[in-house]
This record gives sequence, structure tokens and C-alpha cells, in this order.
Amino acid sequence: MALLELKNVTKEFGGLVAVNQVSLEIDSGEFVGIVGPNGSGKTTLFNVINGVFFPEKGNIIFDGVDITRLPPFKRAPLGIGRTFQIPRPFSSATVRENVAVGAMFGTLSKKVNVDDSLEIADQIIDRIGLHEYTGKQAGTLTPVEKKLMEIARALAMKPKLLLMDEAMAGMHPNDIDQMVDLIKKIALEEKIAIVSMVEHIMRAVVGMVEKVIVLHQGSKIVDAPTKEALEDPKVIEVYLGHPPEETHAVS
Amino acid sequence: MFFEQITGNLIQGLVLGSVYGMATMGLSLIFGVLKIVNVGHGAFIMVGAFITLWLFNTLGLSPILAIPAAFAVGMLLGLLFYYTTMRRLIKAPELASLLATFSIGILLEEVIKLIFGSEFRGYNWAVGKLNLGVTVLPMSKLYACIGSAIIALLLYIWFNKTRAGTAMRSVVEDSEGARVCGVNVDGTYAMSFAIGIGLTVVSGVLLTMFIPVGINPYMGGGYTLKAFVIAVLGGLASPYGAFFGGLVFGLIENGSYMLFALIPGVEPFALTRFLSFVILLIILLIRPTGLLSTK
Amino acid sequence: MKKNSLTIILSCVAVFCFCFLSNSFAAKKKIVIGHPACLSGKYAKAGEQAVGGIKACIDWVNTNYGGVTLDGKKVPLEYKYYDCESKKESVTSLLGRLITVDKVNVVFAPYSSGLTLRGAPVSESNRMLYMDHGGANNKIFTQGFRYVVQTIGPATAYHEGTLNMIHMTDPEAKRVALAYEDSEFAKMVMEGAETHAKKLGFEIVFKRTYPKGVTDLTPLLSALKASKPDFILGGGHFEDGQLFNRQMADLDINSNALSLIAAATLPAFYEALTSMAEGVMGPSHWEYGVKYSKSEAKKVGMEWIGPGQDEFVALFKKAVGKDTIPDYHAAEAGAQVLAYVLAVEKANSFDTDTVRKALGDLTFMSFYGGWDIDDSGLQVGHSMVDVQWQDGKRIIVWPREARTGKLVYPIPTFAEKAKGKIATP
Amino acid sequence: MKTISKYYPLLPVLAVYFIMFLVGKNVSGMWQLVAMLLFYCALGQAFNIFLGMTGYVDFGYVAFMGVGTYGMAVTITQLAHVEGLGFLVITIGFLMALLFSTLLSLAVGAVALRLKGAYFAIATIGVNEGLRFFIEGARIWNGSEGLIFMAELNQILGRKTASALATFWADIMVLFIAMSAAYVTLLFMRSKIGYALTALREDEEAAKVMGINVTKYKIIAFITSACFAGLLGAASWALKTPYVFPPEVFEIHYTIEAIIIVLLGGAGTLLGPVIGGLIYGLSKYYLSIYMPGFQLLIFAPIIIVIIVIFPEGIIGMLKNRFKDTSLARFII
Repeated sequence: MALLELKNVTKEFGGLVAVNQVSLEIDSGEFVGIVGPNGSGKTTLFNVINGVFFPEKGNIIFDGVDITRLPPFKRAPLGIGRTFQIPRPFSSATVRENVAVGAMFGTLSKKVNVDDSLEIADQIIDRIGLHEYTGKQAGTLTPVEKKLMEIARALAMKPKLLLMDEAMAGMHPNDIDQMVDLIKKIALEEKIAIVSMVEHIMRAVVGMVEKVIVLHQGSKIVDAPTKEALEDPKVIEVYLGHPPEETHAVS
Repeated sequence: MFFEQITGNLIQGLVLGSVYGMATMGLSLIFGVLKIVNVGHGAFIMVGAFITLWLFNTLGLSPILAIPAAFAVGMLLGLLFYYTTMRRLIKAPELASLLATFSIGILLEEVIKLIFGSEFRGYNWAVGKLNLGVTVLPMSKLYACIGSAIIALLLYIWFNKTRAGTAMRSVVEDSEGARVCGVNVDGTYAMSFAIGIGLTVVSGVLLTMFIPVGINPYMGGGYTLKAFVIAVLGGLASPYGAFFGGLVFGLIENGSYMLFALIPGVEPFALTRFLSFVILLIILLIRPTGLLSTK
Repeated sequence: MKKNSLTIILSCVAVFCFCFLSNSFAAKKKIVIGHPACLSGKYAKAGEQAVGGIKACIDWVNTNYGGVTLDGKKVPLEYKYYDCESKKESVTSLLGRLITVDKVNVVFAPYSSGLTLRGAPVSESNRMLYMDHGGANNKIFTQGFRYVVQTIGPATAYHEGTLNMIHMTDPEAKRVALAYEDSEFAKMVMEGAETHAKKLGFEIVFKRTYPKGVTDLTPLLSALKASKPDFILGGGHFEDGQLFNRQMADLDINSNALSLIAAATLPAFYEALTSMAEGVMGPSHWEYGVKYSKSEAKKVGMEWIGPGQDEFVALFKKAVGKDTIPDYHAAEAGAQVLAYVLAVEKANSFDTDTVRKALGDLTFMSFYGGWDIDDSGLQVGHSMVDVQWQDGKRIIVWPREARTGKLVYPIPTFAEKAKGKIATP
Repeated sequence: MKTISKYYPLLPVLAVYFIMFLVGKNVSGMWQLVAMLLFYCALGQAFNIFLGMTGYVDFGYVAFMGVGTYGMAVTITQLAHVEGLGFLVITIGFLMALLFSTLLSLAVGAVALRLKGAYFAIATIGVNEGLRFFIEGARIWNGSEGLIFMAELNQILGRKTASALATFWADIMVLFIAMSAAYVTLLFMRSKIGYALTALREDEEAAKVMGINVTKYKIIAFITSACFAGLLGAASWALKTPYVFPPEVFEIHYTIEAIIIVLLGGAGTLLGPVIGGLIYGLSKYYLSIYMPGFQLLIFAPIIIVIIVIFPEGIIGMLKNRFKDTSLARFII
């Protein structure tokens, strides 16, 4: 059984259809890339999956539970972690506290008290390699550090599924390689399925994901193993059919 | 009899409402562009009232001439407070800007008190009355109403037809987007704050044309609260929505009195106030963008 | 850097302790009046007047009267006042300081019934005489306070004189409209007016209130107009009284008489309204022009103390440093000084209980008029005067023995007044 | 050992209160000043639980003090004629204050807490003003005439006890309220609630995605803060001030004062409101003694300068300065 299943999910804003009849399946431990140009509905899809928006039509099933109408704070403990395109740390709290918040509220176990979650936070911070920043206020970190911290925060939730929104955008290629290795390692150890959303860094897509889902104007046009998908004429059309500036613009 | 009274009240309410609307446009403009609630709003209205009073009683100038003077003073005050204080608080949490504008209000009140004293003053601009049968309308009130409508119209034109106005509208919609499109956001902030304060000070002139007594350094408090309700009626961020919000508010305030008076054992006037706050809450819940917005 | 801030903190603590411990150890060679005055905040205007009135009368006692006679010696009066900002928290804290640090002999309450009530328990528990010149609420004196003594008259009596006067002037007038501010003080006045009006056989055709801080009275006044009253009583504070009169003019509502409490008697009222205020009346505790004098006191067989009216006005101007005529807030506060001085002399002591007893037995007349309290401390000996604007001047029209001119009744309509007609008898 | 060290930050707070108590008790003439300072500290601490920890600006906060005051006042006036109740009346009064403020906070919370930022601030102003006009307009609890109840207090407790209550024990109650508010603040900070509130204050949407039920935690902070306000109203505005007039207990200036205190000391810190309350109260007191009539003129620009230059408040600033020193564990 798939870990996450979307059945004909549609989300509209006013008259604008942001996500159109999307169905997809993601298996436990699978690495999936969601690719699509700016405005293709990727972020909306993420927001629908973790409950920031409710879809107008369709169902979302996670780990055998229908979560279509579940508010986000109830989905997270089921095992859905998330990072944001522009990092959203709890600025006044320290890195350690930020990560501890993930451990405290992001799991189903009610027994995780404050002390336990701080311990969990310490472990994860060590693993991610943020040790020297642990006492620093999250708002004072550099953008790359913030991204790492967000990943640590999401991992502290012990997710089964990790949604990463443009996690590698704006990073130096060397850092990207390092980070991909790190995330992959942890994900394999913890059996986390990763859905990474990317706009144009194809290198990272190739290096990391096993499967690619391509969105175009809210609809899914391709859902195939990475290599196959990249050679798909529809993908080539979506990417080359648009002027390069647009695909490089930050949404 | 009842019908006659209620018609009279509604006419009065409409005239009053136009001035109320005018007195809220500055608040809405500033909120729309800078996302700052000017809690010291009433103090700027008070400044306008004192400008009128001073020009009329000391120099003998008609309140109509006070309008441009008040606008100029308001623009200067706006620029002064923008560059010394507000500019640093745009990105700060609400708490800071709320407290800062409140303190600015207190500062203005105390300075005016130091200059003019805390006496309640008034002036008498005798320009006749208009008898409508159901009610009597002094011409000064009518001028205030017409003045408000003209200013609201001018603002509308300026907003929609000029370059600076368009820039301002784009900042209301999306300040980041406007920045990317090459709008001088900081300049627009300063301009909007100054114009917002200018409008508020002018509304002080019109309000004293409407009610030329009770002019005192602390007169603004009640108007601030009313302006909040009106601004919400018109959709907080929309200056000309605020104008129509004012009309609606004036009608409610004056119209509901007769209905509450039918309930025995209550104080109907206090209940009209209660009603306006109930309406405020209802609108905030069901339609925070205001009654008139299309969204 | 760290050292620096430590020093700052330490010095802050030091300053704090110093402030706490600083105590005045002045030797007792004078009698001190303490006063948490309202010099800022919502009662600033009344508070400034009161301070001026008190200063004027203390000046008179110390210079003209030579001081308070105690054991055959003349002891000067001293005045210690702070600004309570019209706030209850400040009232009690300043009261505590006045009683224990400054060791005053008597405390004058701040303006308003609320603030007076807030301070009362503190003065009671310190066995301190607490003289009330700005709290008119009758209920202050049913609370069982032992040391609260009133100089201002009770609120229920404010419109009694006006009703008596109209009853005698125009027996035909029957329909009275009451429109007061929705506040504890004005409601109490309204209650008193209603009871008295019914006693005199008037019919109350309109009885409504308007909220504090109102800026437009149109709906209320339209309803009032429809009730067709013979005369109108109302008001609450100064600002709404001004608005009341102005909007009556705007809506062209005319009646035979209009009396507004706490507003119509002040000069600023006419300054703001000019001709519209012609003929408008107001009850007052005191007005410039009342004919209380030493000879008047002799006539009715009462003891007299204090400056004459003109002397008081001159002293007041000197005290505030401005050329303004004092209003009743100043007069009642000033008269309170005189009451205290007399009581101390009678008791030949400044012990609180003894002075309180002497005050209970005291009746006298000053420029402010009669002064007498009942057992609870409520002022019963002072009668209010009614003032009417006639040709831009305040004429005292009631009571007969104090009046400086005749009542104009009915008053000209607003249309007539706009054309320049003035209210003259 | 670890459990004790958790409570270290309470030490400076309690120390300040203890010193205040000692000074008030032993230095003649200081008790009423200390009472005022305690009131401001308690007000700051109570408001900080909501304002400081959630970042939501409740402009109508004073309404909770208002209904608390009414809770006590109504109890006293209603039960005065029942003989032999004595201090039980005061206890019932506090319970009524708690009940009223809880009910109001539930109602307001359900409605207004869905709104954010300026909309929330305006809605809460509306609740406060609306409630006042409702009490006046519908003539509830005597309408604008209010309740005056020193006589009833004398009747219930006897003159001597009633007087001691109004001039001393009411202030002690305020002290207890202030200390309990400090304790609850620390408890919150050290528990999941504190982490959840910090998260939602910084970024509500991210907090939701982290699994935080933001509504639940906002309501917890809101009700707790409102209850302390209700108790404070009952103690300081009913027992210490034997009257209630609607315009005075719904006076918006008290909300502003509370905001100033919290911001001055440092929003969301434990020690901040205490220091803020002390500085605010003392400067008001001495300004009114040495410069009567000019407090506000001096105060307003100072507040503006503080907001612009030290947006984190005094304790916020100190916290950062002493971050890596041994003092750090005492200052939060």
C-alpha cells in the first residue's frame, strides 16, 4: 500500500485552478521529485498535502487514513514533515529550541516531554552538523544555515514523509551535494519518503530522486522514474517551450 | 410623527456620515499602504480642529480657508513623524507601531494643551440654516458634507489617474511586488503617511464645521474609536471604502436611536453605540475586507 | 561592557532605595493641607481651578488673617499638592505619601466622586480628615466613612432651585424634559430633579440620557423636540453641555427655559456659543457676583470668615498667574480651607477627631455662601445659585436673596437670537 | 537539582517583590506607593502571558479587569444582607471574578482569536467598548450609576476589617496575583505551552505545520491571562476601590499602560513586566510629585524613543547581553 495517495485532488482560488485533478502515489521510503516551472502548482500541492489548504475535490490518504479534511496540526504528528521555500524559523528561539518544537509536537507520542525533545534535538543537530549553532537565535542564521535547521526541525518530527520545498535553491553546488548525501543517508536509515520540489536544479533532481512527477499548469503531465521522465518529450516541451528567464525566476 | 422623526434622523445621519467617512480616509490609507493602525488618529483630528479655531477666532478666516492650511500642516506632521519614527517600525511587530502612534497622539495632545490650555472651545460661523421640514440643517453642516464628498472624489481621482496614486495602489496590493516592479516603496510609504495625516487633519476642519464646539486637546479619543468601526465597515485598507463606511455608520448611529427608544427601561443612546460595536465584530468575522469590497 | 551595565543597574537600585528612604523630617510649626490634585488627565480643568482656589484662600489666611490661632499663637498654613493624573492608582499612592511622609494635618480629596471614594478608605484607616470639594455623589455619605466631610453640595440638589424658580415664575408650565449625561453624577442630578419636579406637580414628558463623550446629539434632540416640553433641564459636564446648546440651535429647538448643569455657568460656554447661549441657565455652587458678604452674614446671624468676593478673585488671579475669573470649582475648594481653619480654631487642636467634631457643629458663611454639614458629613447648608446669560453677562437670578438681576422667561427663540435679540428682562 | 534549577529565573522576580514588600511594610508612607507598583507589576505580568507570549495585541484587555471588578462588586452588594458569611463573600467574589473573566475570554477568544494583527486589535477594542455601552445602555448592574459598596463591606466584615482590607490586604492579594502570574509564566515557558506559543508568535503557519494546535495554545494563554486580569480587577478595583463606574473600569488607557509596561521591560520575558512595572510606576510617581502636570508631555517622547531604540525592552536587552554568563539562568 502506498504511504501517500492523492485521488483526483483539485484546489481552486476564486476562478483559478491551481491544482487540477492530480492523482499520485508515493511509497514508503521513496524519493520523489516534483518538477514544474514557476506557477505550476507545486507549492499549492504541498499545501494541500499538509493541510494548509483543503482541496475542493478529491481525497488524500496517508498511511491508510483519509486526511482530506484534517487540519495541518493533526497531519504533522501522523508523519508529514515539511520545509519551506523561504525558510521560516521561529526567529527568537534558539536552533535547539526550534528543533525541539518539531520533536515535541510533530509526533503522535504524548510522552515526549520538554526534556526528551531537547535531547532529541541535540542528537539531530549533531547529525545535521549544526552543533556550533545550537545556542544561536534562529533569526540570526545565514539562509543556508536556516535551511539546514529547517531540515533538522522536520526530521525531529520523525516523519514518514518529508516535503521539501525548494530545499536546495540558492545553495552552492558543493553544499548541495553534501546535503543530498546527508539527507539521503538519514532518510534511508529512518525509512523516510522524501518529496522534493524543484524548479530548475535538474542536477539535484537526478542525484537524489528515484521518481519524477512533472506538473504543468496545475495538472500532472508525467509520473515516471527519473531517467525516463527527463527524456520525456512533454517535459522537454514544458522546459524548453518557456523562455529561460521565466524558469529561473524565483516564485 | 415617528416616520417624520426617523427621516429627519436619517438625513442628519447621512450628512454626519459623510464627515465621518472623510475622517476615516486617512486612517484607511495609512493602514492600506503601511499596514500600520494609527491609534493616535484622533489627535490629528484635534490638530485640525485647533487650526480652524485659531484661524477663525484669531485671524478671522473662514473655515474653508483652513482646509488647505490644515492639509499643509498635516503633510508636514506626517513627514516629520514618518522620518523620525514610523519608518523604523514598518517591519516591527504591531505592538511597536500601535504604541508609537498612540504616544505620538499623546505628545500632540500635551503640546496643544501647553499652548492652548485644556478649556473646551468653540466658534460661531453663522452662515444660515436650511429648513427641510422634517429637520433643520445648518449650512455649515452642509458645507462640511459637500467638502467631504469633494475631497473623497479628489482622492479617488488622484488614486486612479496619477502616477504616484498608482504606485500607492500597487503597494497596497503587494509591497514586494511593487518593489520588484521598480516602485520607490520607501518614498511611497512616506508620501502615503503624509497624505493620510494630511487628510486626517483636514477632517478635523470639517468636523468642527459640523460641530463647532467642544474643541479641546483630548477631543480626539472618541473619533479614533469611531474611525476604527468605520474603517472596518469600509474594509480597513480602502480609503474610499471608508468614505462609504462613514455614510453607513452615520445612518446606523442616527437611525437606530428611534428603534432602541421603543424598548422600555434602557438607555437608547448608549445602545446605539453598543450596536455599532456589534456590527464591527460581525463584519470582522464574516467579511474582514469590508462590506463594499467585491472579494 | 558587562561591568558597565552592572554599574548602571547598581546605580538604578541605589537611586531607587534613596527615593524610598528620603523622608522629610520637618519640625511642626505649621498646619499642612495635603491634596492629590488632578492637574492632568480628564479632570485637569477642574483640578487647576481647585488648586488656584485653595492657594488663594491659604494666601488670605496667612497674610490677611495672620494664620490659624492655636493656643493663642498664630500658626501659618501650608499647602502640599501633587498631581494624581485623574487616576485612582495615583490617588492612593500620593495620599499615602501625604499622610505619612509629608505628615499633613488634613487631606483635600481629588476631583470627582470616584476618585474621592478611592482615597476614602486610606484616609479613614489613617484617621485623617478627608474634605470633599469635588465629589457630589450623595452615596459617598451613606458608606459609613467617619472623616469625610463635604463642601460641594450633593448632586440631588442641583436642579431643585431651578424647578422652584420656574414653578413660581410660570405656574402654567407643566411639561418638563430631562436629558442628562449617562454618568453617575448626572444620573444622580436627574434623580433629584425628577423627584423634586414630581413634588412640585410637573409632568415629565421626556427622560433620556446620552453617553459620555458624545459628539452628536441629533437623534436624542429630535426625540426631545417631538415631546414638546415647556422647559428643558439637562447636561452633565462642560463639553456635552456646550454641544447640547449648540445642537439645539442647529435643530431649531426652542423652549421657555433651558438649564444645563456644569456647563452653562462657565465663561467658555458663552465664548464658544455667543448669542446662542443667551438666556441659557445653569445651577452653580458659586458664581462671580453672588452677594454673600460680611453684612449679609450679619443679617442672617451667621459667622463670617474669609476674603470678600473681589478679594478672592484677586488672590486667585495671583495664584494661577492668569487673568481669569475663578469658577465654582475654585470657590468650593477655597471655602473648604476656611471651614478647616475655623474648625481648628474652634477645637483649638488639629487632632482629627476633635476637628471633625468641630466641623460637625460648625455653621458659617464665606464668599462661597453658607456651610453646614449633617451627621454623615453631607453638605446641607449651602444652597445653589442659578445663573442666566443675559447680554453676554452671567446674571444670578436665583435664589431671590442672592440675585443680581431678574429672570428672563421665556427666553428668545434661536431664530430671534441669531438676529441679535438678547435676553433682557 | 535539575528541577530546582528550573526555577532559578523566579528568584530575581521574587526578590524584587520581597524587597518591595519589606520597603512598603517598614518605611513609613511607602505602603500605598508599593501598592501602586504592585498593581502595575501584576498588570504587566498578567498581560504578558498573552501579549508577550503570543504577540497578539489585545487592545481590549482592560475588559477582563472590568468584568472581574463587577464579579466582586456584584457579589458584595448581593450577599451583603446574608449574615455570617464574612470572608466567604470575598472568596465567592473572587470565584465570580474568575467565572466572569473566563466566560468573557471564551466568548472573545472564540470570535476574535481567528483574526490576526490589526484586525484582532480592533476587534478587541470593539469588545471592550461594546461591553461598556451594553452595561450602560441595558442598565445592567445599575448601569452608569455603578455600584458603591463600602457600606456593604463594612456590614459584611465589620468596619475595622473592611478598612484593613481596603488599605492593606487587597494589596497583599495583588502581590499574590503578581507572584502567581510570574509562576505561571515560568511554568508555561518551561513546558510545551511555552514552546508552542513562541512558535506561533514567530510564524503561525509554520507552527501549524509542525503539529502545533495553535488555536488551543492561543486560547490557553488568552484565558490564563484574562483570569489573572479578572482577579486583579476584583482585588485592586473592587476591594481597594469600593465602587465601580462603567467608564472607569473599561477605560482603554489601562490597556495602553499594560502594553507600555510589557514593552518597556521586554515582551515575553519573565522579569520584564516586573521591571517595566517598577520603572513605569516609579517614574509616574516622582514626575507627579516633582513636575505635577507635565508627566505625559515628558513620558510620550520617552516611550517613542524606547520603542525605536530598544524594541526588545530592558530585560530583552539584558538577556542578550548576559547570554553566555552565569547570570543567564536568572534572567529570562
